[in-house]
Amino acid sequence: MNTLQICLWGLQIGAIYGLIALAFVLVYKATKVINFAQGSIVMLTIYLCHAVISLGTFPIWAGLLLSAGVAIGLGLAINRLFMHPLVGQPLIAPVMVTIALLGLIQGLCIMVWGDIGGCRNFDPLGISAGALHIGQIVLLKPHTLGFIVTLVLFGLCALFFKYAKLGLGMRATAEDHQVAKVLGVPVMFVFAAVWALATLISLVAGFILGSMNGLELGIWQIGIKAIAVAIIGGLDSIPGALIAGLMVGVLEQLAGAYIDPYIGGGLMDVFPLIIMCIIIYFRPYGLFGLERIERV
Amino acid sequence: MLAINNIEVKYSDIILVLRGVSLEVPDEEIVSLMGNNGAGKTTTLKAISGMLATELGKVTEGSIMFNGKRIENGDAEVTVGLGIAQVMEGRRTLEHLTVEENLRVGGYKVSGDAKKNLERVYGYFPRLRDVRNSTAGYCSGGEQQMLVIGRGLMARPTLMLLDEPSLGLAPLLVEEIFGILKSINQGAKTALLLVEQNALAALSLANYGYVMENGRVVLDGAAEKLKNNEDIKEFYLGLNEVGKRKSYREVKHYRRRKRWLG
Amino acid sequence: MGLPCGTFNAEYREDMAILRTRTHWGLAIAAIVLLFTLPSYLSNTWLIVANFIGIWIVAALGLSLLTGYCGQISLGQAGFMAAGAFSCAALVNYGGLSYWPALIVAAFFTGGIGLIFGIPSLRVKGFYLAIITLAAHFIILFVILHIPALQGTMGLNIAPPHIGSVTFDSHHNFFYLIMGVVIIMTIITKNIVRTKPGRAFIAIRDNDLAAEMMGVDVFRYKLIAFFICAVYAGLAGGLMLGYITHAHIDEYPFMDSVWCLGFLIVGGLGSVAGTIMGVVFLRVFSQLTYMYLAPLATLLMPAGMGTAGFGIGPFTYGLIIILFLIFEPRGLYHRWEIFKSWYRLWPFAY
Amino acid sequence: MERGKLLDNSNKIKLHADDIDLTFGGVRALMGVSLEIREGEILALIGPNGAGKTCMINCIDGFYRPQKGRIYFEDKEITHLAPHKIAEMGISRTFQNLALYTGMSTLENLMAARHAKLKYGTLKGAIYFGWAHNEEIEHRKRVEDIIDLLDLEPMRKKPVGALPYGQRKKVELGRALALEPRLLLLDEPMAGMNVEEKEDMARYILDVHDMQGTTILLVEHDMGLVMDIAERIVALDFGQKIAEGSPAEIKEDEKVLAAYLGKPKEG
Repeated sequence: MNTLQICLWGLQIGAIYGLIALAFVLVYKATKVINFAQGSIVMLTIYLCHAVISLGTFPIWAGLLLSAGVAIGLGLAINRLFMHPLVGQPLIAPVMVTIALLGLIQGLCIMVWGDIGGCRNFDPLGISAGALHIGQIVLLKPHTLGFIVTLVLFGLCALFFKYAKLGLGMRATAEDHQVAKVLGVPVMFVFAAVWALATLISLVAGFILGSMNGLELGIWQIGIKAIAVAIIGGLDSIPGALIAGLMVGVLEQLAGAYIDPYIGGGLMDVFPLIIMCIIIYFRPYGLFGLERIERV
Repeated sequence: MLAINNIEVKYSDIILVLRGVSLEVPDEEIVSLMGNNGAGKTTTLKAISGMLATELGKVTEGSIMFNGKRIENGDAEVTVGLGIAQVMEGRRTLEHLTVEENLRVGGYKVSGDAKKNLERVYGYFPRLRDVRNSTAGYCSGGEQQMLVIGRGLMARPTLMLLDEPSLGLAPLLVEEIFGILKSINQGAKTALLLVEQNALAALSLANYGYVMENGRVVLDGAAEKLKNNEDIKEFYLGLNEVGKRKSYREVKHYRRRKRWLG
Repeated sequence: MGLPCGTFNAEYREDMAILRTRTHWGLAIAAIVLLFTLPSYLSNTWLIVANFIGIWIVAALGLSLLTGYCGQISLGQAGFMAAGAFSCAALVNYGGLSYWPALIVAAFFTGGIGLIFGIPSLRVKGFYLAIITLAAHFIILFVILHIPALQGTMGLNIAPPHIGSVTFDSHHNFFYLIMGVVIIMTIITKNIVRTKPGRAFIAIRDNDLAAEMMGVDVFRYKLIAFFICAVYAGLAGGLMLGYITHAHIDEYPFMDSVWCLGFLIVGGLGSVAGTIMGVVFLRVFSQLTYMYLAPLATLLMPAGMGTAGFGIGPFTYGLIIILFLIFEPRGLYHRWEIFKSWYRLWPFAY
Repeated sequence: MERGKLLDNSNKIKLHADDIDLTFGGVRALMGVSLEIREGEILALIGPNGAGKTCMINCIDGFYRPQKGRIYFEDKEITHLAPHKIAEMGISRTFQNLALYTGMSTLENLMAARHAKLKYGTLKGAIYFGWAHNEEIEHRKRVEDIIDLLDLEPMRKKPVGALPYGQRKKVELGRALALEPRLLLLDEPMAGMNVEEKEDMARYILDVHDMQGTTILLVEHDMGLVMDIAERIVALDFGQKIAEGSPAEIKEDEKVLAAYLGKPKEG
């Protein structure tokens, strides 16, 4: 394998990390809640999508649309059931809730879809096995699709935040809850919208992950990497999430290709975390994050 | 237009901040609210705008009427829609948004032509037009103050609550901003409730003034009258005549011991 | 803290004691007697549950010092336990030490690892730090997996520990060992909490800037908290090794780190008694879930679908923690305090 | 103790801040401010909101690092020391917006402030019996003295999070005193208090000053109070020193009047 090929794959994988990190960053920016359950939410949305599609009596696009609706409903439900009751509590409470949600959702998935060691096929678009050959370089179809979708979604996000009224409201909320409220931005509605958007993005990411490798109950672990990516990017920076995602993807693939053979494999799983630890030590607010001034 | 009737405000159900405050803001007038740190001026404004809830505060007694509607313990988002805009203390711009985006957020509740609304604000603050595309956080203090006032104006309020607009600004800038406030009051027919430490500046602008201390209104009157009132000086500088008040040095030790025994 | 009616302290010495009245002493002794006769009432199943409770109490007490008292959220306690278990096993297998010295050395070795992951606390705060500890969990497991001597996926075995002719190879014997350790560690924790380091921890938790300006070397005490937390985890890991005579990374999944934090939430952050209550409550609950709820859930699931029996555990755990966070964020300990304050005034409950 | 005794060292310099410049967040908070606090005096620092009073205190106790200038405490430079080192040297403070350890009781708050004075380490604390126990009792006695001085007995074991505002302010003063400071920085100790509480607080401050000879730097908005209890006053405006002198002099100072009342406009 040549380095260019590895880098391209890294970019494609990294785009998915970036996409999940985007969901994570959106929630963090608007609500200041670090969503540890992000990985679990990706897993749940995609299992739900699988369940919806498996009903199988309607065309694929309807299935996807329905799953999107389910995902949005999930986001709204999380916000209403678990986040809303904690308004006014110290920040640690909702964050702890997301940590507990991580387990709860996993448990739920195991209960409903668990079959030990099993991996379900998931390929509603029929692209899992496909590959594009460009000269020497081989690009797998789901990965390529994921890359493109990610770029499109980031682009849409950028437009949404720049021009849409709700987008502007979200940015205002992200900056300062009090100011946003005093200017008439419906902060609680923004919270709900952000969760819905995050679960929707989770669904897209999960859909691509599923098309890559099928469904299995370890998918949630990608959330850990996404958190690392979000932190590297600076937690409150949307472009940071994308850049950090791509960067981590490439570095991880390179590490997998060139270091793993010497140490017996598995480095790819922790490499983003190691990068994160190093970066966070030297730049506590990530690569693109905003430093805050402390006052007494 | 605005009538506060004997309100009491508590934070977290225990800390009593306002103990029976009453004040009035008539249509199209400028009213100034003065007093020391911690006197309860900002809390009064928050009680009006409905921002108390974000700090676990609550109006527990009394009422706040705005154009005949009770608005105490209301939701800030709704209050804005009624036509009350609060400009918070400390030039709280949305730092990473541009000046124009800041203004657009200010007009969140207003439907209709945003362009025209923006132009109107730029009319009052020509300086903001020049920096419309720069990031708000990098603007100078004076521009930021203009920005937050302009942002409040975007909601097309009939009553603006201004919290210490002169804080930390150089005297010349204060004069400029107060000049603009005057023209807003006259041009847009907006009533202003102005919280200020800078008493003389505030009184030169306002028609009427209230002085607060320890969560109460202790003095009020027409601006002209207050300006010449010796008490104002005392509130701000403790320049009272000797012998009028007991010195803090003379408070005897037994004063507290007495309480201890009793 | 109050005392029963009519009891007063005449000296600071009395005022500062944990057990202040004869009733307190009586209750404490009775509790210990009850604890040590427990094995004769418990079935084997529940004895195993009790032993795991003991091990987790040790780990949770450490986490309580770091998270509950010092305010540094850690999501890596199970990782540190793994480090303790494997280093202890390695010391026994390759270092020629017997179990007991190995246990002590391993605990302090784990403390050292904790220090390494505590260093970022100099610059990183709050949830950022929590995420570093989360990374710590995975990095530790990764390292363990890649040290050939630790046998990777196979794991390491040791012989059951013994003192003289007593071998701790039965649930029954091990119960006494674990409870002995739990009592010692509880007393040590209580002592740390009520003295200088404990107050420094709370000061850092409640207001780190003020603490720094009131003379607490914040970074140093954060490191001490990380060290102590990891020592407890190492000890718990070593005990786990002694109990199941086997060290394997599958024994220390990431979710256990999460549940360890859950013990604190359910019990009440920043309380030693609460920590113990949290562990007992959740572990007993999970056993009951496993015994009664799981078969029920399996029965209710449509045939051929899912593995309700396996999923119900984490599901209910997560649910309980969330319910506590929403409805009783101060945890079981707070309930206990309310109960106690009612008792204290009896019969003059006005 | 009579005040006369303290006047002997009144020209000895306790703390000397020289030409302090502080910039943060793009704002020049302090511009070349120099300050001398004399041994055993009560010096008040006044000025309108945002004048840089709290910034000055933050510079002295090491929380902010001034970009320029040096600070000497008892002839030793402390400009670049860590805050906890400065606290150990004998400077303690109260905070404008209460910064108590809300999870601890009043007693524990005060004991926590004795941190630097307690000699035993973590291990001895963990064992407790013996060394730590005796030291705790000894220091408990000192803390009880402060509790007695400030009338904190009724709330000794109440968590401070549950105390009313005025009491918390008092506990904070107690915590600062528990450090046995030789220089006490008080940042608006009477903000938001009623007259009764202010009188009590003034009494406490004067008592501490008289009984222990503690040098005090006081930032306070209530001018009447400042004029009464301060021996010297320094006025700041826009990060610059605009006046310095006795209360009587400050009362008459044009610049101070202008800073507070604003320039009266014609008409």
